[in-house]
Amino acid sequence: MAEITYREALKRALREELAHDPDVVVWGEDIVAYGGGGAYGVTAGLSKEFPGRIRDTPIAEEAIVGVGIGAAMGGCRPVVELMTINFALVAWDQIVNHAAKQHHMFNGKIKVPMVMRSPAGFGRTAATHSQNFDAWLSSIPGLKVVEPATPYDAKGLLKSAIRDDDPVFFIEHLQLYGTRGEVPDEEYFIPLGVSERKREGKHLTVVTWGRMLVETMKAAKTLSDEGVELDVIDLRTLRPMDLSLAIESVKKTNHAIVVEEGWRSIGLGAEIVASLQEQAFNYLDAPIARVAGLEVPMPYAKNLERATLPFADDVVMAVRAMLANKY
Amino acid sequence: MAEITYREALKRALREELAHDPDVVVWGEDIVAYGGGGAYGVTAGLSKEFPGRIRDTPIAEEAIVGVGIGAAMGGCRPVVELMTINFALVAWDQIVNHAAKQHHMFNGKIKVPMVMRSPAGFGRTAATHSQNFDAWLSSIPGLKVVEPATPYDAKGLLKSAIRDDDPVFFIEHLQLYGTRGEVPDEEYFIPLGVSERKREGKHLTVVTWGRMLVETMKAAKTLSDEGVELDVIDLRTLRPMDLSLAIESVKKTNHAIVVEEGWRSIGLGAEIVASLQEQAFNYLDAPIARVAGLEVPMPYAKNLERATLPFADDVVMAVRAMLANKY
Amino acid sequence: MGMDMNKDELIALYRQMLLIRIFEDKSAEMYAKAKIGGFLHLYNGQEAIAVGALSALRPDDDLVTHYRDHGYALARGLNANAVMAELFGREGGTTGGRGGSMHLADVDKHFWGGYAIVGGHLPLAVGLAYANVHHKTDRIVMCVMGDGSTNIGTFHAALNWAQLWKLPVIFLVENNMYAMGTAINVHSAVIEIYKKASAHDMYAERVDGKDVLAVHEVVCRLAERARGGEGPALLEAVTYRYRGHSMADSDVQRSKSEIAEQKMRDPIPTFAENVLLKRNLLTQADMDRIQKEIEAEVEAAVQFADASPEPALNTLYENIYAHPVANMQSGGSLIGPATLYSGNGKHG
Amino acid sequence: MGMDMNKDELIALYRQMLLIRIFEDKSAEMYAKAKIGGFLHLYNGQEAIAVGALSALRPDDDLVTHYRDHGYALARGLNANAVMAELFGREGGTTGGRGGSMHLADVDKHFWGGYAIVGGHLPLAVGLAYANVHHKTDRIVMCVMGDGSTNIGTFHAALNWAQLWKLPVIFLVENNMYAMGTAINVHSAVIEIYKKASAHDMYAERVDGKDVLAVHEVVCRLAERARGGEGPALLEAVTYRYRGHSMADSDVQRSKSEIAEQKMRDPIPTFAENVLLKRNLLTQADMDRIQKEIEAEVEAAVQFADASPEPALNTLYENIYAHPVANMQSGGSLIGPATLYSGNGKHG
Ligand SMILES: Cc1ncc(C[n+]2csc(CCOP(=O)(O)OP(=O)(O)O)c2C)c(N)n1
Ligand SMILES: Cc1ncc(C[n+]2csc(CCOP(=O)(O)OP(=O)(O)O)c2C)c(N)n1
Ligand SMILES: [Mg+2]
Ligand SMILES: [Mg+2]
Repeated sequence: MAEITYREALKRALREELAHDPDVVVWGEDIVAYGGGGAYGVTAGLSKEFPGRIRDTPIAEEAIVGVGIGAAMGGCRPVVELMTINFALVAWDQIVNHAAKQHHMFNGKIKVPMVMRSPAGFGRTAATHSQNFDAWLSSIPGLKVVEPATPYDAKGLLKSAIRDDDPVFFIEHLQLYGTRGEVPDEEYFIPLGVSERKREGKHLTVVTWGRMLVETMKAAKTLSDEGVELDVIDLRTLRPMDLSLAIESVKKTNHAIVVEEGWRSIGLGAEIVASLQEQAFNYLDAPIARVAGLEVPMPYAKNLERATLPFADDVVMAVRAMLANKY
Repeated sequence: MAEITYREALKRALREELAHDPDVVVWGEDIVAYGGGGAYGVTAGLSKEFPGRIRDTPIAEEAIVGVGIGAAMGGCRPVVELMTINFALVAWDQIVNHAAKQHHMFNGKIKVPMVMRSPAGFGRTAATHSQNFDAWLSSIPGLKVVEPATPYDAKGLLKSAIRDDDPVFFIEHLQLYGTRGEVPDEEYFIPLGVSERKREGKHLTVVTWGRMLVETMKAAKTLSDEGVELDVIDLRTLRPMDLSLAIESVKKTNHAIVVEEGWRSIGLGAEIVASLQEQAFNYLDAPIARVAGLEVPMPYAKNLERATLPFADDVVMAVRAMLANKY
Repeated sequence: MGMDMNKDELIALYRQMLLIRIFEDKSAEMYAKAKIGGFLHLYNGQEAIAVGALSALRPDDDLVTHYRDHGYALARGLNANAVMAELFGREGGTTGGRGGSMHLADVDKHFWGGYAIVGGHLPLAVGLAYANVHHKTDRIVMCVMGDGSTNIGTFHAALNWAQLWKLPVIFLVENNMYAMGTAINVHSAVIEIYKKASAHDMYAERVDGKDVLAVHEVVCRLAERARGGEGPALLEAVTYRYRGHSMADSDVQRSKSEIAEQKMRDPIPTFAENVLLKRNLLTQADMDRIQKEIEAEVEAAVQFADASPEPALNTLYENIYAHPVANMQSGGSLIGPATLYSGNGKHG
Repeated sequence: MGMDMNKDELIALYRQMLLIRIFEDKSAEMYAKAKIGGFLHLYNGQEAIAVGALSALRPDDDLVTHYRDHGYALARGLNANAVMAELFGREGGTTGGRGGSMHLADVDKHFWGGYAIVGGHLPLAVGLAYANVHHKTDRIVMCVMGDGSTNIGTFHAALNWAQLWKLPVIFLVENNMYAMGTAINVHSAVIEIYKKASAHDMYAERVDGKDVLAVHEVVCRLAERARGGEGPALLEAVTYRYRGHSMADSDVQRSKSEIAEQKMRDPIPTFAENVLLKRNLLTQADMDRIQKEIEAEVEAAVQFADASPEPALNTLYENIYAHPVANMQSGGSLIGPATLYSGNGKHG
């Protein structure tokens, strides 16, 4: 089994699905010509392998998503790329009022088997270009939302997302594209809606996803040296959200922290806290804590950006504080 | 003190502020000609009183909000009406990436003193026309969000919102326009960011806002007959959110329910639950519960619409269940 | 086609226009009786456009419209019973009562729905056209909207894309000179809507939307163009609506004299007189009989709708996703609120 | 103006263009040294547009641009020190390091900022123009964007509104024939961008964006029009950028020969030869001296930027709102997370 990047894992998923189903088409800004294929290189080279099926589009996200919806209604399986998730806001009406509503509003007669792929996250690109929106997307009835943290999950989940008959928003992360992990050569799928325990431990449960899994795993190593063993649950799919492992874990550890990159208030973390206290109230020895991004329009300056975002050390500090009974 | 409608209270606030400050302008779709002024009549007649300052716009919410932002940057105080909150999605990028970011991203040099008014809620208008979005709006750094439940609060808060130097999203509710309440003739303001206890009780705390306050007050009456006294906290402003009264109340009642109309998952309720368990963990005798809307694209059929939405009876049932220790 | 339509075809146009008119009047009545809720946008006065346009298309050409969609539904051959039942919000409706007046649809008849977000359906129509090309069919797409929908971003974004990819779409703008209560010169810098196509190098025409044969004829030509791979077109049909924007509209903004003047040249009697009677295709007696038949059909639709049951409450969670999602009650969590409290899930 | 500019004014144009060119080359160098992060969109090749356009405006006319904004900042007279410090993300930057390269601004100089969401700033420019009219000033607004920004919804929504309300805005499209790596014929059905104004009945022109005097001259005319109440205009300036879209762009998509050909007619030496040298306004020695002076100015800017401190961490929560919000730490709740755990607020 070879170690490949998250970026390469995504490309392999696209390649396999393009080969598998002639109705799969891939559209987006600068995914063909620019730099050989994509602002972040995910589609590099694919346009040569699948002529006509990978296409550059105008910069008009409302149309990229909307034309994708129409093509999906008409029997294609479009995978549309939004260059970064920030630009999804331009298409917000299409995502919320069209993609997600069609199937129910038309009583099951219209299907929208479309995937919207887009990187979230940061990289010194300031306030309008450093956002997440995982919480908003994950609260939309009719939409599914996926955010893989590893190359293995990225490939298996993207393949499932493309075969899914519902609209799926597939969140990638700018800082994960270059990360490496083992990915088998054989075809495999990871079902949507199933969380995974990424580390076994008995002292404290961390529920997380995306880039923050990587930071949490780093924190877990540091803490392990101090004798603290984290039980780490990676949600992987954000809607529908599978909290079964998390609840089971909290019943074992009696302590939980949710770790997310996005703004703290009304984030996914809030939902997870609310659900866990509903489901495991009598097992909790401490209030569930949240490690999250500060609620600031992201500044460009390096030190301010760093201060705004959560990293492994923030997880470590929060775990220490909780176990030291500082609340 | 006269009893007037919520609609009339809003209009009086607009009239007073238009008279007070020549930089206040009011723009929106169909707020001048249609039906004498506005799809829901809030601006009726104002265009005659303030010629040229109330204007009908094209149907292009991205421009309504965006042109409003520019005018606010240039020293006007635009109050823009989005005919319903559902159409705010078309302007989502302008709200999130422009209105809310300007002040911080340009280091305090640009101000956006604009109010976006819009009704949320339902009325047999099906999936794309029956939404709330209070949770999303309230998670945006740089934006303020207000949602009054009574005519008195509506007038006092709208006046404060118009004088505020930040962008304010002012959520009204379709089902509240016709409700009546006492409003003094003298000028008054209600500060943003201050919650209010709308009913004193000792058995259980309900945290709510907007239409659900009205339903909660009905429920409180029913429950009072059964000997259960609700302590009802009306948030009024959703960002910044003042949870001080709610926390104080929970410490007294040891039981709390959050009541909201919108979708349950990742709603404002989730944040309130998460914050309350953080702040009052040791005072809670039961998990905090949520009464919320079902996560379904709103159906048109009367019975399905009714089933999707929370009303007073849902609050009554939830309170009874919690106090009967059914969890 | 057009002038070479035969007698039956011409009478069919008349029947359809009359069906729409009578259906709409009945809908207004049912709204007043609170049998219909929410918004109800009626098509009175604009009948010649839907009927003329759809008679020029193949039944398997795809149709997407805005919320003022009753005329298109009926002209596309949807059963009046199902349409009325949808307005009533009943199980027997075109979408089982989920969508209501603004979201009529029948995918089997290639009517992909009415849409209620102004401009929101235009990109969808472009995508459907792409799917037709992708699947190597020669089906084209017709996308209908109002004059007020031509100022919003999706209008131009969709037109640019359709022209760029040379997709077979006809964008049909029903210019009734008002967007709700806002007159066209107050909402659009250009009031001859067809000129907006020039920003995209798109072929465009303007037609008298009160003349059913003129609409039929131009749509025949544009359909042939699109089907032949020559790309999209914009068609502006100039018209007028007789009633307010929706049943909620007091219609104080349009002058009584303007409305009266517009009603002078009503598309239905005009067609009857200038074509059917003049060419002796029908007699006045025939027309009276047709009127009666249609009234009966519409009355039957009301009976059907009223007898149709409300959707079953336990179907509420159906079709949110294409396949059942394990344990998902509230949609957000695999552990539903119902595990906390029995009840309908609104509390927990 | 234009041809009747005096010697000093003409030399100023040259100086500004050269300052931009040298500043951009230095920025590229600093990016390579990781002194600058994120995206860096350079203006090399397009200098004649910013310089020609701003020289035709009054210093109190309002300016709004897209993210490719260094040229406009310098041409508007922002201090090179502050601009470079902003690229470095330092306290001494134009916005204290908050905005970076894409969001330069100086409100005192009526430069309302660079904007990084394609098309997002167009409605803002229209609103600023409204404010000018509302306050009875005769200031006009210039709104700058690229060719790729003319397909998104806000472009047309903004143009329609500006024309409808006859607001004093000049929409200046820098057509460098590419949107990132996508050639204009791949992203737009119409490649002569100025023609898009016709959908809004807006006055439009096209100009050679490599000819600083031609740009100056046409902007003089359009500004006079707008200031005189004749409404907005669209100006397309045809140009070419020498470097990749941003420093992250490998630029494999444009052919070497195309780039080389475009560089043959460089706006800066062309202006120097055809105007300054030909009219004997400068000698080659003068030009060498100017070059040295500017190099020193840019070098000083780097020194300034490097010496400028990082923004203080405790200013992070400043200016989220116009006035302090009581106890608001995380922004969402009056009861901040810091009450739970001391620390920087990311956990709690
Ligand atoms: C994005 C959006 N904004 C506003 C509305 C409210 N609205 C519904 S119909 C309408 C007027 C549309 O007029 P036009 O396009 O001319 O169509 P007509 O009703 O005249 O057929 C408006 C403003 C909406 N549905 N969607
Ligand atoms: C809404 C949106 N979509 C996509 C992007 C990413 N993006 C930034 S610049 C750009 C190309 C713009 O090209 P053009 O308008 O021609 O300007 P140029 O860079 O050539 O000056 C793209 C796609 C963005 N910033 N905003
Ligand atoms: Mg109209
Ligand atoms: Mg360009």
